[in-house]
Amino acid sequence: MLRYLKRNPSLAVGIFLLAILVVFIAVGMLLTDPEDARPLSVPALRRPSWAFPFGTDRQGRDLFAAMVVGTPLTLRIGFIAGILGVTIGTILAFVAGFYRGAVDTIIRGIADIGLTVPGLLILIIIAVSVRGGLTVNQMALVVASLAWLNPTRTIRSQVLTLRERGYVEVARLSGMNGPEIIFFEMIPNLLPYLGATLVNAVSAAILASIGLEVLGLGPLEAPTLGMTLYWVNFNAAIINGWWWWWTAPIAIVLLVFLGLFFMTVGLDEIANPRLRRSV
Amino acid sequence: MRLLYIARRFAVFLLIVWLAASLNFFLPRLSGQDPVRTKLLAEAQLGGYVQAGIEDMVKEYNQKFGLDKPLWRQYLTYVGDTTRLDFNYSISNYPRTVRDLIAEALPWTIGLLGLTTLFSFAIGTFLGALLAWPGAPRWMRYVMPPLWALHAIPFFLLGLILMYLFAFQLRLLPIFGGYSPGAAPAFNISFVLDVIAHATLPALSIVLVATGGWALGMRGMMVTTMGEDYVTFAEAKGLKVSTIFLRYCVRNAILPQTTALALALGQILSGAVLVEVIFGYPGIGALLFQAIRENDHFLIQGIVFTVIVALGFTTFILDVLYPWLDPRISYQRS
Amino acid sequence: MSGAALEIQGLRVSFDHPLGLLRAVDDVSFTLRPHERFGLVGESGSGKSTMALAIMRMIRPPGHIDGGNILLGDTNLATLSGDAIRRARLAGIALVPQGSMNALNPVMRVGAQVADAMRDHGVSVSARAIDALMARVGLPAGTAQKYPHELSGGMKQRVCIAIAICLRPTVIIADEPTSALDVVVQRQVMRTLADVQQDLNAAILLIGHDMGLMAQFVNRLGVMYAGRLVEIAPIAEIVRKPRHPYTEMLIASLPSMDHKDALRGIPGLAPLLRDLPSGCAFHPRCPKARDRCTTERPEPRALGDGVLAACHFA
Amino acid sequence: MTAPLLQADRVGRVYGGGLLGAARTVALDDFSLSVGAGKPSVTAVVGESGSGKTTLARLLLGLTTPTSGTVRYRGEDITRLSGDARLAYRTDVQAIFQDPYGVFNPFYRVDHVLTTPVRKFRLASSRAEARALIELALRTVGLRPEEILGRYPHQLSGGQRQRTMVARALLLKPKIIIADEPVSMVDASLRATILGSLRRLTDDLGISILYITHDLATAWQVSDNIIVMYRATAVEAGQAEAVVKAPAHPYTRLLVGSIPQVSQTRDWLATEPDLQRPEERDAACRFADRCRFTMAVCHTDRPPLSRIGLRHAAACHLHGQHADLAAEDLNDVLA
Repeated sequence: MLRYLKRNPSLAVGIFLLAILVVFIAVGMLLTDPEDARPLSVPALRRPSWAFPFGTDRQGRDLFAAMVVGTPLTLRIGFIAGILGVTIGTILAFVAGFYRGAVDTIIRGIADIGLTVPGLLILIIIAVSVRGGLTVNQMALVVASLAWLNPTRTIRSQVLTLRERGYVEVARLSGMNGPEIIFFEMIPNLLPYLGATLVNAVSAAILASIGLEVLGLGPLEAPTLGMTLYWVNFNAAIINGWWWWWTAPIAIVLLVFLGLFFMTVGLDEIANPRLRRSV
Repeated sequence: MRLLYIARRFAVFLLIVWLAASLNFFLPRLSGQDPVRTKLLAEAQLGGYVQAGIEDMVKEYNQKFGLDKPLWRQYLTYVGDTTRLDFNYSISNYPRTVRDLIAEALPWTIGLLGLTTLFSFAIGTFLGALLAWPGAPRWMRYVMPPLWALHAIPFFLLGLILMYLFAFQLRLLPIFGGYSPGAAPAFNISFVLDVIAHATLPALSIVLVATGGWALGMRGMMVTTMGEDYVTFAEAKGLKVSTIFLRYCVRNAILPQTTALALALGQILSGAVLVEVIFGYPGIGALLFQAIRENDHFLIQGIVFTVIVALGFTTFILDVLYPWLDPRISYQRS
Repeated sequence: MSGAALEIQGLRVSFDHPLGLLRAVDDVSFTLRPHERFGLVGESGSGKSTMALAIMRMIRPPGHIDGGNILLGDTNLATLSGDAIRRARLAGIALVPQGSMNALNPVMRVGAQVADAMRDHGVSVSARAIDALMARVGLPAGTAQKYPHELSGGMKQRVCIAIAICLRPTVIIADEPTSALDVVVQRQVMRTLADVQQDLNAAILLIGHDMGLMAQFVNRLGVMYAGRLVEIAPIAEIVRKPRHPYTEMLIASLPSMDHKDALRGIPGLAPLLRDLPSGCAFHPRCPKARDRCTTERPEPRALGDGVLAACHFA
Repeated sequence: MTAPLLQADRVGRVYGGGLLGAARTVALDDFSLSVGAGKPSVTAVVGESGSGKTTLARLLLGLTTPTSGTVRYRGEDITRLSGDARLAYRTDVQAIFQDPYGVFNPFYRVDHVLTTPVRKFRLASSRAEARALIELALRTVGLRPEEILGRYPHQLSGGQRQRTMVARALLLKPKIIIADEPVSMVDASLRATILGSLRRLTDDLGISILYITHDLATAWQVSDNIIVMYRATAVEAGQAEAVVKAPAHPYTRLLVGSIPQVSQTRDWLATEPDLQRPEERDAACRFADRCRFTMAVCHTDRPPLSRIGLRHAAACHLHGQHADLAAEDLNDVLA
């Protein structure tokens, strides 16, 4: 495995960054009491110190505890929505790309139109309509409702190219039916591509969820990364000079996105070796 | 054949308009009752000097979307109003209508978004093309990695960082708003400069992120194009390096890049909304944020509809221009 | 310089490969006389297409030219550098691409693809001149305004010929110009190539694998095997009495239309450049092979009547 | 008499022309042929690209559906076969494809393409028996199993891959093999060996072969009958000797004359130029725009198939005096 990573630096960097995140959360779980992430549990607006490594915010939350509790929540939203999105996307992509016909035109039409519409606005309309704000799991489902659009479109184009390959027709002549051809002949060749699409979907889902939260449409009581940034903006932390309030969430969000980005680039290189030639 | 292609693309645009109106109508009603009604009734009990106007609105709203009316009639009325751009009054800014508010905010967003997208697309595509070219200057190698890394982070995040560095610490640029408070909006030099100063940080946070994305996309396309037979033959024809680079490689690699632009508009806009929110930039995004905070459903639906239609129209224009870029398109079924 | 249109002296081209250096063209020499049609025949992997690219100085890494001279008239292309090579291409020596390649820029009218070639060589050209050029290669009026996807395979190949002759080069290299074209279209394209050669008084280097086509088109033929020229002779000699066993078997394996004999292929596998057989590379598949062939590599020997063969027992 | 094993019954296929108005191309037009009837034989279907020969192969293999007419296996429409009948159809009708590089899934070793049919058609009860079957098939096509099995596709030469595909077809002991341009992407030296092994399948194992090719020379060398296709229709058919040595249809003559031969006489280039009269492109006879003998009747009605010899037919008004041959009876002129 290590030898493999050496040949693919981007993937290695990506995994390394996410590993840092996991270590941070694990260590954090041990060191701090998750209850401190709730408002009014610690003195407000303290600068980072030994007692409060990331400082405290205006509502009396220990930002270190908030990050340790909040980050897994944001990641959970991203992974649930991402995995749901790619699973639905893959199924639709294969149904459309392999079986073609009317269903293909419909699915392709919906995906193409869906992608020209800004996702955040649709999510806003949904979130605003739900009484009393969303819980973390509801947020994941809301984001997942649009997360399947991009995977459907990209995986479908891959299925179309694979479908014309000679070995698919040979498989048909060897007695394999549709689903068997998809699982045993097509998917194995698509794995690196599916991996890249999944990481992309997770990254897009996290971005969407943070977007909603910064607009104040997230789970108000949960200290997720997005909600923390909402309170930063709400309390104009930057103008008031409370720099520690926003540096922690931004550093973690950067870590998440950079990690996922390098993983996508790495997986893309496996799926499309020609890209590696000139980097 | 070309007219048929344009007609088909326009049909897709009309579909998007209908879709936008339908989403605005059905999504809020998914959770059983009509949030707009509850908001209006709550507003009516508040009282206050705008009392009379709110009651008219409630009466008119019930008349159009009352419980006695069947859903499909309400839907038809709603789509009728929406396509005539009549989004009713803004609940939180009564008596101003949603249409006026949007009309005021839209130019700001078009200015910010239009310029930054075109700029980052042009620079990104150019950088990406150069980077894939073996003859590219050495220093290019070192410009790209930071742009790539920047591409991974959301616009507004970079916005926050830039705001802290340049506005708060160095006080080089204004920290908030579209123009200095108190400045009278007029087309004179000082006001324009003031606007540019305020728009610099939001624009920078979009351009620095988007450029890397376009560069990455273009480089991939160039790598594929440079392997094509017609590039090898162009070389055998003894064409100048610049001719091969521009008229054979870039000219072909730009096609999928333009399609990517059409598809990315939605995502760019979503990001720009958040940039406007954190910079208080008086565009559609900030207006939307204020509408969400005030739970002003008419304003929210008005903005969502307008933006979707505007993007749908932009995509339509790009689709219509595409055959001019790629002569093969108008002949095949796209 | 004996007034040869093109003279190749000891050309060597190799490719860096993880398993070591692959010598795709190994010390090849031949002369192309003015107004002559010289054929280069060989199977895939014999190095014939690499030859074409090497002569045009278009070998890209991981490939590189290790040695030898490429004399076009009195200029040595092997030592030319920078813009000089570019200017020599098309003006001095032109390439007609493979029939199966989409060698034309899909988003540019074909007429413009002739004009830009001439313009980049400092020759201004009028639309009328381009139409005349198109007519000369048998293309109907108005073709210049068309895009490649609007033309048939045969027509696209004629456009490439028009491009190749637009600067009246002294040598035209045609690398499998009719691959993937139907046999009827193939003859039309080859006749066009012959006609334009007449007008230009140019020499043609035809690279391919179809012995029948070679027999009907070229004046002299070189046979390539595993990167080396194993036989060079006037075509009549080769058809009458092939000297090298490989040439003989190559001719025998071509299905003839006259007599229905048992189809005779060449046993064994084409050699892999990374582990070439010792001595003569053809010995594992050669019916006349003796132990001398496995150790001593035969150098080309003159056998009279302009015939050269690299075989101990030719 | 019993229904033929595999039959194309007035089959037609049209591409495009959908509601979005794409260009409408007729790939195959009202074509009938029975394969595997009577003595095992090799029938070549020769034509330029776009003549419909590959479309015919894909229709007979059930890989594309006809827009008109039906393809029948033992008299039954193949699109309605199910269960055992479908399995029987698949075992009886097998194929060899053109591109030796595309037919192997790069993810698996070469064995996968051989073990799959054995598993799916339950050809062996144990692994050992399966292995033996596979090794026998490989040896039949002149390959040494230890050189092939366990390797990945990219480790084999084009010729080895193509012969492995022939072995794959043999595993199912088919009655018909449809070979679509099996040797066009293989070197000349190996072409003869593979074609020879195809011929032996018919002579030794009694398998009828439909040999789809653009190369009339290999068609003549290998097959008993030849059908010449031109723009989606059959213009000439019959016993190989007759079609090549005494071509009746002007297009077949043009085809025979265009093949460059290794011979002393060098007349190939000298023959008169091929005519092109685009304005006559949609005449009733599809060859009218390139034919030297175009008559008025060629523009108005479509030339019927007429029987010129015992086993030789052509669709051309030049032979109008001969008795007409209904499209479905194409087989009467084939061995």
